Amino acid sequence: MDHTDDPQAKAFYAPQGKGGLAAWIFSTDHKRIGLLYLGLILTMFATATVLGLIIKLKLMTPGSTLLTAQQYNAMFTLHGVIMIFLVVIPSVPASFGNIFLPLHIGANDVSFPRLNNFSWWLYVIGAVLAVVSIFTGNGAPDTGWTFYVPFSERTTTNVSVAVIAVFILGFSSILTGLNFITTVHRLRAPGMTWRKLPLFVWSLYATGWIQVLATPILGITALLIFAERVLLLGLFDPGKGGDPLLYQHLFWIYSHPAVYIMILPAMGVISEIIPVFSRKPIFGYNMIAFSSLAIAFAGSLVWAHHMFTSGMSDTAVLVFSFLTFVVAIPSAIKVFNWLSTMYQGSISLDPPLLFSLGFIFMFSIGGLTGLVLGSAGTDIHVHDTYFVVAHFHYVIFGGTGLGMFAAMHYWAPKVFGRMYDHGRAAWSFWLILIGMNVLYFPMFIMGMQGLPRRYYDYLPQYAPMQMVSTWGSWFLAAGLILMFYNLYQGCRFGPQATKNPWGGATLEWTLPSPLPHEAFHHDPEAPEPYDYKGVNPDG
Amino acid sequence: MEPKLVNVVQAVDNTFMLIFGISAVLLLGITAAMIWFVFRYSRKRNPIPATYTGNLLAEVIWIVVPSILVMGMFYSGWHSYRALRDAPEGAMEIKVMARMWSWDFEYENGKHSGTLVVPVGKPVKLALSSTDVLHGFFAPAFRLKIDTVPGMTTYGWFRADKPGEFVVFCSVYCGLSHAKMITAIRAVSQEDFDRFLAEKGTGSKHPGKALLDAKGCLGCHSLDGSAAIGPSLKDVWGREAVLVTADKKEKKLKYDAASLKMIIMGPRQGVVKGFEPMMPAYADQITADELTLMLDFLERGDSAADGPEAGRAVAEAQGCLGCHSTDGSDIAGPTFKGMFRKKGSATDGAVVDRTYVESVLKDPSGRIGKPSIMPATTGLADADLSALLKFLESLGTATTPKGHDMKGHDMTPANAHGEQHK
Amino acid sequence: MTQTQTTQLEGHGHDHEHAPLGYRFLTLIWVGLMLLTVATVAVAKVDLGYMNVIVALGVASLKASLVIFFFMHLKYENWIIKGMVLTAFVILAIAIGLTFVDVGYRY
Amino acid sequence: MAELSASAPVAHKDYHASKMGMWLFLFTEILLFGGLFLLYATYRAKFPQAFHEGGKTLDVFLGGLNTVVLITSSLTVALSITALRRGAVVFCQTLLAFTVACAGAFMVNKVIEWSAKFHHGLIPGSEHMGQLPQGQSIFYGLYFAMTGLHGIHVVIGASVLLWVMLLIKQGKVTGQDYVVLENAGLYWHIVDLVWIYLFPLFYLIS
Ligand code: HEA
Ligand code: HEA
Ligand code: HEC
Ligand code: CUA
Ligand SMILES: [Cu+2]
Repeated sequence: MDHTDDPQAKAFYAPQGKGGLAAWIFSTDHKRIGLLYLGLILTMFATATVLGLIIKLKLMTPGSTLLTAQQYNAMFTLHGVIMIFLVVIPSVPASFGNIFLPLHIGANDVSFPRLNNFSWWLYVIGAVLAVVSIFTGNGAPDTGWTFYVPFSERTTTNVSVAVIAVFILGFSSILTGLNFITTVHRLRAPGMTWRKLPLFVWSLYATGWIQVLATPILGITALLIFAERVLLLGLFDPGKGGDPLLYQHLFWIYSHPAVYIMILPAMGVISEIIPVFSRKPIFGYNMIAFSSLAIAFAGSLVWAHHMFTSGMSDTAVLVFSFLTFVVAIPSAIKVFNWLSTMYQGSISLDPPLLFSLGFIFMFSIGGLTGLVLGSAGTDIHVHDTYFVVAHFHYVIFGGTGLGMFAAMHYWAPKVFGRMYDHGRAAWSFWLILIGMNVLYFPMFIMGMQGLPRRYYDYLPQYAPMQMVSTWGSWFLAAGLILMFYNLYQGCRFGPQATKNPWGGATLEWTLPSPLPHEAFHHDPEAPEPYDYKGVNPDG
Repeated sequence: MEPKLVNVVQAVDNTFMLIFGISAVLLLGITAAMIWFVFRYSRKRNPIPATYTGNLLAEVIWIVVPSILVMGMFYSGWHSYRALRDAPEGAMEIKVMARMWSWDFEYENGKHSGTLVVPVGKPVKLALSSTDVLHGFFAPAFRLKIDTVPGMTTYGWFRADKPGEFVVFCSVYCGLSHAKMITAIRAVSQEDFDRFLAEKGTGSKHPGKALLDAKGCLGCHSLDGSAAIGPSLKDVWGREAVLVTADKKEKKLKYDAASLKMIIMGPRQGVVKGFEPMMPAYADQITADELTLMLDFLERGDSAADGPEAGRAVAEAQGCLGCHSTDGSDIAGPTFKGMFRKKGSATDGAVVDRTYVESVLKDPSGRIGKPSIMPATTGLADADLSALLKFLESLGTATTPKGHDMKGHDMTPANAHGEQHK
Repeated sequence: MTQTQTTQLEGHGHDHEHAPLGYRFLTLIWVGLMLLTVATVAVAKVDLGYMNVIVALGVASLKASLVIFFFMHLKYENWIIKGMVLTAFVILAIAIGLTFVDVGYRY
Repeated sequence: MAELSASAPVAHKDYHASKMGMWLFLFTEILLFGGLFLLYATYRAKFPQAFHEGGKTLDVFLGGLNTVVLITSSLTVALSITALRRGAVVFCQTLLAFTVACAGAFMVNKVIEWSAKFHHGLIPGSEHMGQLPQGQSIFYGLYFAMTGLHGIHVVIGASVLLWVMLLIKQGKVTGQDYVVLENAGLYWHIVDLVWIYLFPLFYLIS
């Protein structure tokens, strides 16, 4: 042990005893695992955003420029697969969830630390396999992230390896969820009743259930594709009486709930940040907690809204359209409750709040256009067009992405013990916000005008919009680079951060910054997580 | 005479407007509230925050009100969906077959075409399927979209209320040339439609004729000698005509390659006597290669029906050119250029000749000896196969086939149509 | 699910210190499972029309409950685990059920 | 609720947590098979006749025998826990060995069954399968997929039990600390549970 007064030296990430790589990659410490995840997720994010940038560069003008059709098809497939399975699904839970879920409930680790490390390894293996699938066999998969049959059975590209990667990543996600559920049930500190759980924990708990109950369906779907390709089972082969629509059902039974795996933890982050920076108790705690569970449950009832044009029965269209609208209501509750939390608060517009407000704005656009998609008549027109592409970039990037960025700005001082530059953070925020809207809003218009997605070339009438949209991607890139630079610079060289720079009332703010190796030596007193009387931002 | 028909497009657009309207109000409200709160309740202006933790009434309100709103949206959406689904009784039925990466439309009398020709004002019911993977029939102008699923028949219907050409996209990702799987719905008058149907569409395999059709020429010109909006194209070649020039002078003219090119591509020197100056200029809509083919048809008619040109038409109609180029580039399959008599891809090293092609067409993966995405082609008539082989042969040498300057122009159906929608 | 009083010999409780299930009791459950297996094979030989499937699945579910509640101890777990098991099966039932909203109206 | 939160967040073994974790894991297994059951249900609805015909070709005796084997092995696992907790370590080991033997018997039986099918040309992807009437090739496809995946689980379950036997021998799993055995047992019961449904769905529907 080291006896300097430098808090950095006592931090959980500082080398201690056996240092080096092994102390990290075999670590069972939830904080280290969280950081490991964060590092890899951001790497994957950087990779896939660059793919997105190339896609936009290709689409800047019509005609065959820059990429061949085959390259383009592989490009959006990889962009989608990496973003979905390697970035947004693990994003908040695997990184910040791992670090702060135990701390929020007053525990020193998750229930199964070794399993936690194992699930990180599964993530690594999945990521490696995904990369392997690009460079081996007959080239990178070109199916889109949805792997629809029969195309995915017939294409000669390396789909088999990719679906195995997806299978493994699914299990990584399951193990994280399983760990969180058990941790919340078993490791709450004395007095930490369910009604005192921070809403972040509630959202992770709800997410955990989706991970455990929905992801296995993805597992079997991926295995089936593998079996169809390698063992020639023919379960979806129309020639043998198979029904390609059943594949779509199986796929979306997982993949719709998966979008709530993506958004719920981010919503949890927002529910933490808004009250802290408004210094006012969260408005309607019960409703927000309940709506997380409601989204988790109701979210598993609506999958076939991705299939309105697929040729499924009209009755199914009726039922799933109806259920889709039901699922929108808990999200609406959250948005209104966040706003009411700000009402009559005492608001300090620090970077985390800025990103959170950006989240609300972008998520509202994405969510409200989700209603256009949920309505049967209108979805027919915009299904499989850029309207859908715009919708999900708004909810995923504008929602989960900004939520993740908000979390990074909120917790960076706690994790690294240093503070980044607030002015630069604000600049990067505005660049990102403007960039995103210039990039994605034209996609709504092009979608309404009928431009189908996954088109490597398009009719000239769409050229002006595409051009604008491509410009947007550059703004966005600039903003992202500025943000990551600022965070990196701050966490390495910024001024020492205090214990509680924002004045949060949850347990992690009672701990030193940066976080020490062992968080709690005694069971902590369970606080009222949103009672700011007597808790003040220090400094 | 005017039956009260639901206007599907209107119904769908109403739902759009309803949802967009409500959303815009909500979004503006939310954004304005956020900005106002940040300003009004900033720590400077409001150092002491309120401390309440909720308000039941408020929460009930924002559960109930959105619920009502979304139920309205749901109902409206379902209503317009019904309109999209319920084809009127007695709608004309057309079979649609999608394949990688072209469309085939079959009319009630058995005629096939690559663009969908329909009479204006009549409801058309489509029965769609696919030979290989999923595709999607998407006609934005009619808000109509429905997937085509192999082994299953799906339905959709629309009615064109005015003449014109409307683009059709393939909406479901289907591999390499998904983005090129574009065709058109051509809405024409009932008379034109009847004429179109009556033409023995399958009789002629000449691609020039297909082009006349695709470019819309046949909407105004007949091929059977009867005058329509424009003069009949039957036996135009060599015919004498009188042109009325801009300054009302009459000018004699004999139709040959040069004069026809002038008329089709411009600049025009006048109007054929007895007709209105209605024909559009095609300079930027028809390529030189296409013109060559069209002129070839006008010159020689169907007499070339078993030549390489006919073979090209077969290849086009069967969708071969979606995967095999004629210019040496590889799309999904090996290029046709120089394929004939060369060693094929089959593992046994067989040479591409008639029997080989025949067997590949029957069972591509089986014959070639490894899994291939090429679909099997069934029911190809003997004459068509002969034509196809002549076509392949014509591409056999590196030099372009005599008489036609093809310059390796990629004449896939998709390209041909793509051109029209500029 | 909250019925706590049981008839078998061993004691039980909510924590893991409850005594293990007796050999005899477990064997009795096994006998029950065997009898049900014989029954289901026997019934399958009788043609009951569409009822065959229902009977077969009914018997299977009965067997499954025996396994879950006794071999797997669910009966002696606290209500949280019981609730979780119920949730899992409900979700599976929903997935299959809602799929039939499509295929049921198509095939 | 209150009783749960009474447990302190200390690193010592948390029996309840292990068990809860195991159950959660079992749910994922159930839903993994659930996807296949979904396919089974829908295809059966589509091809009732073909499934009927297909079911006729499966050997009820072999299937029934395997049912008996698995249920018995389930019993012996359950008994082994009781034995261990009552201190009868050797008896416990014997029961576990018997269970693993049952797993072996089950797999041998399965191999016999499958090879008989292969013998009849019913090999996935084979020409013969392709020529069967539509629903039937689906039936056999499902049969291979579901019993195959189940077979893999039998092997995994047996391996886990072997591993636990080793732990017992090393004294790492004892009458006081037996949660590993209990969890391994739970896994084995799930394998049994799946078979309880597979048996009637494939063998008894003719
Ligand atoms: C983070 C991920 C995420 C989230 C949260 C959502 C949220 C929603 N999504 Fe989205 N969706 C995707 C990711 C996501 N989606 C992806 C990736 C796809 C495409 C997949 C592919 O094909 O590749 C997709 C596609 C998709 C489709 C299929 C479209 C098609 O292919 O034709 C549909 C159809 O119903 C849909 C609907 C919805 C709805 C109703 C919500 C709702 O949950 C939204 C709820 C939110 C709000 C409603 C806004 C906030 C509330 C207010 C502002 C208050 C006022 C509200 C009311 C009056 C109700 N989504
Ligand atoms: C998390 C999810 C996510 C994110 C963030 C993005 C981000 C982007 N996506 Fe996304 N996209 C998807 C998920 C996502 N996408 C999915 C699921 C699909 C569907 C795939 C399919 O159809 O199968 C899709 C499809 C898709 C398409 C449709 C393709 C088609 O249908 O033909 C397009 C087209 O423009 C596109 C563009 C972009 C762009 C320009 C970005 C930009 O936002 C990128 C901006 C970023 C940069 C320009 C990089 C600069 C930043 C850095 C380099 C960071 C440095 C980092 C560190 C130091 C850590 N994407
Ligand atoms: C979906 C795409 C596709 C379509 C449509 C298609 N082909 Fe092919 N074709 C291929 C591919 C791919 C191969 C090569 C197989 C391989 O090498 O794996 C091929 C191979 C061939 C060969 C053998 C060439 C050789 O080198 O062995 C011939 C001949 C051929 N196609 C003719 C046709 C004809 C004629 C048609 C139309 C009736 C047609 N193809 C339609 C994709 C297609
Ligand atoms: Cu055909 Cu896309
Ligand atoms: Cu969805």
